[in-house]
Parts: sequence; structure tokens; C-alpha cells
Amino acid sequence: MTTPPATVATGLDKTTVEKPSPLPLLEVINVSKRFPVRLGPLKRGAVSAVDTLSFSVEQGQTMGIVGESGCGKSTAARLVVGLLPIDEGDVIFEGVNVRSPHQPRHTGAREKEIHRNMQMVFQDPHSALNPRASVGEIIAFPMKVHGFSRQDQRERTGWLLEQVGLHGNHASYYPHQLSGGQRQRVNIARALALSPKLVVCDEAVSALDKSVQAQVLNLLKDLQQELGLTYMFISHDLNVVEYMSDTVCVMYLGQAVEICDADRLYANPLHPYTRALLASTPVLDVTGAPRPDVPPLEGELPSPLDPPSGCRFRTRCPSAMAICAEEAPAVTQPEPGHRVACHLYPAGPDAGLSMRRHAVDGRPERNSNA
Amino acid sequence: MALAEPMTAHSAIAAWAAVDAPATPESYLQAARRRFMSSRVGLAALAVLLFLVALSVCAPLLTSYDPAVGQPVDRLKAIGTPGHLLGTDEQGRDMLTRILYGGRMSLIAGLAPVFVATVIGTALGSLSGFIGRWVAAVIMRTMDMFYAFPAVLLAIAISASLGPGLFNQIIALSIIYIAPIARVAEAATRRIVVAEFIEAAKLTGAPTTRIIVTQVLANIFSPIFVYASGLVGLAIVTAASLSFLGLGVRPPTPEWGFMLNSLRGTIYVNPWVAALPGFFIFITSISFNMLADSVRDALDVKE
Amino acid sequence: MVTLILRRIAMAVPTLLGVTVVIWLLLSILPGDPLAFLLPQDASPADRARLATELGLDQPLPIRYVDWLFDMMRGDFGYSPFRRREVADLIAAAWKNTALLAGFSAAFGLTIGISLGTLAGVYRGSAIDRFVTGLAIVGLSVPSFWVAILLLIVFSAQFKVLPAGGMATLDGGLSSFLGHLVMPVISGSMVSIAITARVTRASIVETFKAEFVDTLRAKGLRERQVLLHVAKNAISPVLTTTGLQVGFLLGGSVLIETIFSWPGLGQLVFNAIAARDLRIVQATTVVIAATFVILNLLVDLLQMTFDPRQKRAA
Amino acid sequence: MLMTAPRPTVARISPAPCTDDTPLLAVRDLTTQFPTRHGWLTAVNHISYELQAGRVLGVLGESGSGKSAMLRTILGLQPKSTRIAGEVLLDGRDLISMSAAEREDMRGASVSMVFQDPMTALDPVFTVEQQLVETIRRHSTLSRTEAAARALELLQTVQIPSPERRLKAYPFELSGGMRQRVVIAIALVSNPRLLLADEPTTALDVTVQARVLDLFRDLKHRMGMGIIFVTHDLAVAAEIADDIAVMYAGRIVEFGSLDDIVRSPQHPYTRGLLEANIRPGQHERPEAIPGSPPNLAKLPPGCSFAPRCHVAEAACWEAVPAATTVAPGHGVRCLKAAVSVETVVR
Repeated sequence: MTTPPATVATGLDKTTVEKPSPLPLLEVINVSKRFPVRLGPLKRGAVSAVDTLSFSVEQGQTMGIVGESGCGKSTAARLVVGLLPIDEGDVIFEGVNVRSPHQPRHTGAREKEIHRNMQMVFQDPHSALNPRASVGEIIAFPMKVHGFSRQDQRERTGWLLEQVGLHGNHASYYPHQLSGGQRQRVNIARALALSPKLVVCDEAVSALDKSVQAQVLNLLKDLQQELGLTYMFISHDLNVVEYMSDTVCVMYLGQAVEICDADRLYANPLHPYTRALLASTPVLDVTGAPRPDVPPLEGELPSPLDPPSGCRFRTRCPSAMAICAEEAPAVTQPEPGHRVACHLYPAGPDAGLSMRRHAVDGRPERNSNA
Repeated sequence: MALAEPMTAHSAIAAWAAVDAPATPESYLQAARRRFMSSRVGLAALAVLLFLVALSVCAPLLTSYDPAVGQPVDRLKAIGTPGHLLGTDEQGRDMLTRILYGGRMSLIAGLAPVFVATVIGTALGSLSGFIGRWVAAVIMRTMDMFYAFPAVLLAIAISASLGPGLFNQIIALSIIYIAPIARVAEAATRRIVVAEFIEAAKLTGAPTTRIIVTQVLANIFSPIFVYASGLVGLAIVTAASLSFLGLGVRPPTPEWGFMLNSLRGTIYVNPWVAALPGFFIFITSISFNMLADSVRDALDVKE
Repeated sequence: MVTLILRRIAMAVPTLLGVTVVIWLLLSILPGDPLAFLLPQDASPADRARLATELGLDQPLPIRYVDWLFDMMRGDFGYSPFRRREVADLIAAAWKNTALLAGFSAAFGLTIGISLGTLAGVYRGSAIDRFVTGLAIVGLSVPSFWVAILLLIVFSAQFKVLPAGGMATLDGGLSSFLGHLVMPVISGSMVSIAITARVTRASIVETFKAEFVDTLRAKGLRERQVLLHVAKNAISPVLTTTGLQVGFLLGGSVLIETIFSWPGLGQLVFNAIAARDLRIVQATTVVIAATFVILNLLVDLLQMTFDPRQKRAA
Repeated sequence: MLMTAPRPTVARISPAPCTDDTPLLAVRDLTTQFPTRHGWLTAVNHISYELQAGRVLGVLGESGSGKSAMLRTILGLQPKSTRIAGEVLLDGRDLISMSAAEREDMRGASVSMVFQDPMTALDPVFTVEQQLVETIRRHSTLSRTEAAARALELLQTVQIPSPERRLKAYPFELSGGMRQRVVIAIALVSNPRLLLADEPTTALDVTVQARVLDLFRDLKHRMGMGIIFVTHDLAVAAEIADDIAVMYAGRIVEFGSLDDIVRSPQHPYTRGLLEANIRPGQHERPEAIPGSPPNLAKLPPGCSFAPRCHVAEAACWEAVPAATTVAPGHGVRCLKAAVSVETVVR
């Protein structure tokens, strides 16, 4: 273990990175996913895991997705990369509709090409690496599938190990011989093996010790700068999401409730759920500065089998009104670029907005689920 | 990554760094072999089994008697009779000779079905575990049918309808062991399939069969191997049971189970010779079971 | 709860049907001439064809199966030319005897097995644990028919204290009744003792590792109370094996009953195999398998009462 | 060994009037070792501290720092093969040298524990009421009906919604937050003097965590119990703790009031943790501690943190640094600590 600490970022300046292209790299449009469940001997139901989710991510940017367990953020990640089939909606990648329930299944070669550009960093450093394969084999597997030559595989594996701050010798070790932080570095190296454009990080630092978490966050930021990566960064930790993201999407019970630039969202949260989340996050603060005066969130998370009518958050919302039970709130834009789905912010002239920035076609923007 | 910056050279640091350097890369199987080699019980059981295999393979070199034909004058000699170390049976055949030759049949009848069932069961189980849905429903519900029988009884029924003979006996035993192995393989596969590294493999765009072969099989190997090695001891006893009932090899070919049955009538005359074949079945079976336990311990790594 | 029970019972029906299909296929499709036993050696092809028509053997397979199944359900198992009796009568008489032997063996095997396994699990790592573990591996490896022969050698041939075989009714006195049972029960339940002890030990050891055991200790419960909690949690896998154990006993009965001349289903099967009377083999196998399926069903229902999840799923 | 009783440096809300000289809990030189194939592994290494009634000690450490092992040792939950040395004095009685029966009586009565994962901490096959009632009856002479009434009262104390219904529920019918409240209710059965909490909010969502932390604060104020609150998250510790002990590789490397630790951290590890913690609105790179948490079986000679420390020098590798007091009630084990006022001799 004599590898030098991560040095990949040296000399790279934020300003030298090219400006994001005008068109988004990834657009998620009204995507829904329901999981069938068996409720009883004859009763069947469906958990609405993701409901009409829409957002877009621009090249080189980071889209943060935050929410508590059961909010559908991990399902959303799997829908985007194609690990789960979507029930409704479209996923547009580089202007091409890559996943849609209406489209025929992609052929193997096409699917492979999509996978080449979209990879994922997984959550659990224990389960994310094949315990029977060496680090070298793990990183080389995607390249092997994509027909890289043996020589290329070896060279690129060495380069990737160096990129993630590991030693070339680590290629011959097995996952159980590595620490949690090292495993997560291997996890990242594998995701980068095919030079993807989009990397989906699903709780990529949540399982790590605090002292190691910062190392991996720094590594992800450095790699983004150096390789021009676009991230979808999913976490339950609001502070980490704020630090990592350009734009943040807050999810509750499968729906996006607020999407905004990270700075503005944290400075001026609009949705009552976002406010409650921020107020609940423990803050390392002994200055005695006043904490936002938001009452703690009461009640239990409703069952996703039978979400509340109208606004899904209304059962726990301190400012719930009569209308909240009747109608699902439309997406409004109380201030430029700040989208929120809440009846506190009535629709203005720009009614019929979507959570994403770029309207693509004439499909209904947001279905009422009342 | 441990030593962030080289510090003042110091023997203590050097000594610690040497210890802290990652252990030599050791794969799972290498580690398992190392642990097995330090298990005394496992090595002893292995030695006994190798000895038994050697004896039955080299039977013609070790004895000059004919295993099938005996001298009527030498009938029912007791253990320790000169010239007949382990006595003779009811037809005057040398027991040592028959035990040595009989071992061949018993070992084949125990090992072959487990091997066949493991190959077929693993294929069926891993496929249904990985794909799930209707594939799993069809395969596993069919396997459940076989679970509705007491295994030995099913083996008897199959053997009875196929007729006696070593080959038919192996078929019968293979059939009854496919279902349990498929279940073990399916359960192990289902545990593995939810692991994130399988999702990572799917994200490469690799076809299902390739993922099963490269990512799944190595990970379900150990539970299946442990289960299958535990079955060998059982299979040897079950195979002997079938032979005992006259459903195995045909006389006069010696086989331990059948010998035990034909000597049953002599327990009042020559009791301990009658018990001999059973003793060898027991020794073989317990050696396999002890070996299986050691293998299980060796393969059981906390990762 | 009631719907769940009904559902579980309903699930046993396809299993039972599956059992009949397997047995019927085994004895109808596999090589072997079903007419060979019924006809004299020198029967003419015309005689053959007539008999085949009479028995419905010229019908397509599914129809033959359905006919056979309905016959079975009516209790018509056919006639055994070899025993010159209705197969159903033979089976009915033998079933009771096998149930008696299997019942005693199961009670004996499970009591000893669970006791030994619990001891080993509670005192894991101790000398008792090592002893039980060793005993279990012996019990698992030892052929029951060999144990039977050893017992015969010692108690019948050498010391002449126990009857070598046969069955006695209670009319002949309790000691005679039990005397005939001792050796079949002991030799038959060796494997059950071994497996039950192993499973019980493993389940208890596993449950002791659960985190809630720490909570139980942390709240000050006596070790005895902790053990009660552990036992209730550990019982499920043990119950599952009890069902399988009965299967072992029923399957093993062929060997044990043959050796001890116990007039049960096992002996019936053995004699039928020897006489190549496949009709009896077929019918007996179906009856034993059906018994086994129903027993497993009962075990499952019993298990439900220990699992609050299933209890609540009404 | 590390330092004397931490006293409040600033006037604080200390609800419990009991601040005489005998501390509620005094841990002296506590050492816990586990047998491994390669010899004894020291999980808790000569730990000493004191806790007053009505105060919360936050124990901060990462995986493998020995914080859970310490709690389990105090409660006597370690397996028999464990080697334990030192003293744990609760109101002057040593918990370590107690007989097993005495310890059984003490657990749940004067000391209780709340575990990390509410999903596995309750017996799945007993109802909430059964689990509460058996605990109540173990520590009192109440009848079954009286105990049931007390169980209901306890569920109200921990603010479980519709408590009558929850009493009849099995754990699987409750959400994670409610289960943790049940676990806490069980711990409160006989108003213990000392409550040990092992990462009680780590498995919970932030909004649930916030309410459970509220509950803990409420318990401290109303019942005046001493609480040891183990966590890996400095921000969580800051929400609840009066004093903080930072553990690394089985040792307490820094001890002080929350202010001391957050405002003038002395140990490089404590400083590293503070840096690595992303704060709201942070844009600059967090200063990461290099390397990985240590493997207890392969500790370096000298200071365990030396391999990851950017200020370590040769002397750090030679001997375990002694504890020094840098300010009243603020101690640290580091040769490079800012001020060395006095060295406490072991």
C-alpha cells in the first residue's frame, strides 16, 4: 500500500473546462416505473416506484438526486442505465431516444453502444465487486465484452488504476484484500473502463467511513474535470449532494418535488419537503447561529402501494391545504430556473412546465395522477 | 496508500510497512486449499479414501482369488482363517477379494450419480435463478414434483422399472439428486443475482449466458460443491441400499450392498463376516462426509 | 389465516397430481414390457393384442393416464396376479403397520435428535457439542440396513434377547409389542437423529448470532429466558426437516421392514420387486408419496403458527 | 488515565442537579481483547473517562475504532473468550468484576442499551407488548396487567403514534423509526441511570433521525440519565453531545467538551474528520485524510494514526503518545498537539 495519494487533479483549473454544450446529454421525460407486488392470496398491487419523473442533465454537469429511502432514486438510476425496463416515458441520450416502452427492444450491438456511454458506480463496496475475480479481471471485463485486445485491456487497466489512485500491483489482488475505500476506487475504475460520457453514481460514498468519503468525493470531482464526465449523483446526504452537484432534484415517494440549481435550492428551498429535509440534516455548527425554524416532519412515510391522493406529501406537510388532497400540484417556476411541484406556488403564465429544461415533443408534460 | 509521504527513515516504520503491505494476492480457491491443507480430519479422510480407491483399483494385484467363484469346501470361514484373512462367504469365496473388487462398484455407484446430478442440477438451477419468471417457474415446479417423494423410494421405483444393473442404478440415483442440487444452485444464484457486480456485468451489454458463465458460476460453485460432496456419502449408502434390495449389479459381480444382503442368512453361523461389507460401506461414507465437512469449512470464507 | 391455509392445501393438489404423473410415466414409458408379467411365455401376438385392448393399452398416453388416475381415486388399484389379491386390500393392511413403525421411529428420532441438537447448540464449542457433532456424522454415514444386521447379530444371534423379526400386536402383551419394535426403530431412525441434531444445532447457533439476542441480554433477561426466545425463532428449519425425516423413514422402511420381516408397505414393495409385480410397486409408491405430501402439508401448517408474518396475512 | 472528570467549562444546560464529585460512570483503563488465530486483538485499548449524570458523552469513531466493543464490554455482552481488564464503576460499583447473575440484574435496570439497527434488534416472532412486558416484569413485581399498562405508558413516552395499536404489532409491521422507538422504550423500562446508544440513528433516514435525536435530548432533560452516544458522524454527535471522545484504533485520542473538539481540535485525526465533513454551502475541496482506517491486527508501533498523519515525525513511530491536557477537561494523545500543559503520568 505505497500508492501515492490521488494526484490526478493536479494543475487542472475549473475555468479551462469547456463550456457545457447547449443541448442536454441526458433527458428523462415523464418516466414511470411500477413494481407488481402480491398483497394476498389473490390480491395484487403495484408499487409506484418512480412516477412521471423528468429532468435533464447537460454535458459535463452533475445532476444530484436526493431523497430518503424509498423515494425511488435508485430505481431512477436503474431506469436510466437500462437495468430495469421503464413502464412509461422516454430516456433521451445525446438526442437519441434510447429507452422507451413503445420502442422495440434494441439489438445487442445498439444496446452495447449505449452501455459504452452510460456506466454506473454502485453503492456497496462489498457487493459491487465479484469476490472471485481479481481487481484486474474486474476492470477488464467490460473491455473484454467490447472486444478490446488483450494488450489494450492490460494497458488500459493499468492506466485506470492509476487514474483512481491505486497502484498497478493492485490488479492482481482480490476484493477481500482491499479496504472499503480501495474497493470503491476499483468500482469507479470499472465504470470508466469503456470511457463513458455519463456516469451514474448510486450512493457511491454512503457506505464509506467519513474520513475516506472525502477522498472518493475528491476523486470523482477530479475525474469529472479531467475526463469531462457528466454525473447523475444519487445520495441521501444533502450536504454531499450540494457539494457535488450543479443541479439538484429532490424526490419524494417516486416523484420529483423540486429541481433547481444547487446553490439556489439550498439557499431558498421552496417545497415544504425540501425545507424539512434541510432542517433535519444535522449540521456541524457550534456557533449558535439560528437553525431554520421548520417543525420536524411528522407522521410516517405513506405506503407506496397506496400513495395519498393529490400531492403525495400532503399527509406530512405542515402547510397542507384542502386542494392538496384533490389535485396533484402542477410544476411551476416561482423564480427563473427553480421548478417546484407544490400548491403553495400557484401556476402563473408559464403553466404546463416540465421538470426538465428542454421540451422535446408535444407529449403531455406531466400526467395528473389523481 | 498507507504511507502518504515518505517520512524520516526509521526501522520501526520500515518494519511496520513490511507487515502492512497487502498480503500476497491469493484467490479464493488458493485460500480454500491452504485452509483445507491445515485440516487434519479432512486430510485423514482424504487419505482413507485414496487408500480405498487404490485397493479396489489394484485388486487383481493384491489377491489371487477369483471374486466370483469360490471353493464349496471353504464355505463360511471365520475372520482370521489362514489364507482367508477376512474369512469366506456362503459360497466359499474369499471375502477380502470380494471386498476389494466390490469397492469398485460401490465407489462408482456413489460418485457417478452425484457427478451427473451436479452437472444437470447446476445448469437447471443457475438458469432458473438467473432468469426467474416463467423459466424458473417451469423448472423449479418440476423439481418440486421430485421432492414429493421420499428420495430412496423414488430411486427404488425408478430402478424397479428400469430393471437391475449398475447403469440403471446410476440413472435412478442421478434422477433423485438432480432436484436437490438444482434447488441449491437456484438459491445460490438468486443470492448472487441481486449483487451489484451482476448489475455491473449487465451494464457491459454482455449476453446472459456469458454473465452466467463468467460471473455467476464461480460464485455459486462453493455452495454447490459443498452440498454435492455431502451427497456422495449419502449416495454410497443409497446405492448400497438398492443393491441390497437386488436392484444393483447382477450377481456374481461383488458389490458391498448386495454382499451384505446375501450374507444376511449367515448371521447365526458366521456373524462378523456377515457384518464386513457394511463396515466398508460405513467407512467409505463417513470418510466422504468428513471430507465434505472439511471442504465446507475450507470454502467458508468471510469476505 | 383461513385463506392462507386453504391456499396451502390447494397448492398440495398439483403436487399430488405431479406425483401420480411421475410414477405413471416411470412405469408406462420406461423400457420394460407391461404385458410380459401377465401373459404366458408362449402367448401369440393375437392374444397380446387382445389383452392390450382389454387393458386399454392401445389408447393414447393421456387417456391411459386419466383412466388410471380415476381408478386410483376410486380406490381401484388393480389386481395382483402374483399375490392373487386386490392391490388395495394389500396396501390397506400394510399401511397401518408401516404407519405404526414410522410413527415410533419419528417420535424416537426427533426427540433424541432435537434434544442432542439443542444441547450442542446451547453449549456450542464445548465437549458436548463435539460429541454430538461426531455422533451426527456417524449417524449420517452409517447404512441403516447394516445397523439392523449388527443389532440382529448382537441381540438376536449372540444374546438372544430380542426377536429377529416380525410384528406383535398389543394383544400379545406390551413387552412383546415393544420388543419387536426396538431394533427396527433404532436402526431406522439413525439418519433422522443425525440430521435432526445437525439442523437443530445449526439453527440454534445461527439464531444466537442474531442481533436481537443482544437486545434480550441487554434488557437483563435471564439466560433461560433468552433461550426460550432463541428456541421459538430456531424452530422453523427444524420443523421443515421433520417433514423430510418422515420421508426418510418411509423410504427406509423398504430396507428395515425387509430385514425385520415387518408386514408393512416396504416389505410389500420389496416382495413385489422380486416378483416383478410392477402394479404393486406403482400403487404403493403413490400411496407412500401421497402420505408424505400430506405430512409435509401438516408440517407447513404447523410452521405457519410460529411465523407472525404468515399469521397476519389473512 | 486519560484525564480527570470533564467539567463543564461554560455554563450549560445541565438539568440534573446531581453534580457532586462522584461521577455516574467512571471507566478506568478499560481494555478488551479478542482471541484470533494470530494472537490477541486489542479492540479497546486502555480507555478511561468519566460521565456525570444528565450529560451526554458522544463517542466518535469509524468502523474498527472499538467504540461498539467498548459499549458491549461495559454491559458485559462480550463472549466468554474475551479478555477484559480495567474497571467500569457505575455509582461506585464495578461492572467488570461482578458475577454473571449480578450483571444480569444490572442490565436493563441501571444500564440499558439501544442498538444500531432497529430492523434486527427486536425479536421478530414476539409482539411489541410481549417484549416490553417481559422486560418490565423482569425488573419489577408488577402483574401482567399492570405491566401492560406500563408498556403503553412507555410507548407514549417515546411518542409512538397510536400506541395501543402498536402494542399488539409484530416488529415487521412497524417502520424503522417506530422500531427504534420501541427499542428505546425497552431500554427505558426501569429508568436506567445510564443509557448506552450504539449508533442509534445511523440506520434511519434524516427526517426520522432528527426526531429520534429530539427524543434523546428530551430523555436527557426529563430523566437526567447519563448517555453514551456512539456515532461515526461528527455532525450527529454535535447535535446531542456535551462532551466528545474521539476514538481511533481502540484508543481515545482526544477528549473534550463539544466546543473544545469543534473549535480547537488538537489531534490531527480530529482535525481531519472536521475537514472531511462536508458542510452546507461548501465549495472548496474537503481536505481528505489519506489512507484507510487501520487494521487492528496490524497496528503500527507508536501512534496508530502516524501512517495517515501529515505532521507525523520519527518520534511518533516510537511510542504511543501519552495523554496530555491542553486545557481543563480537554485532553489529547498527540506529540504534536498545540500546547502541552501537563503530562498525565500513567
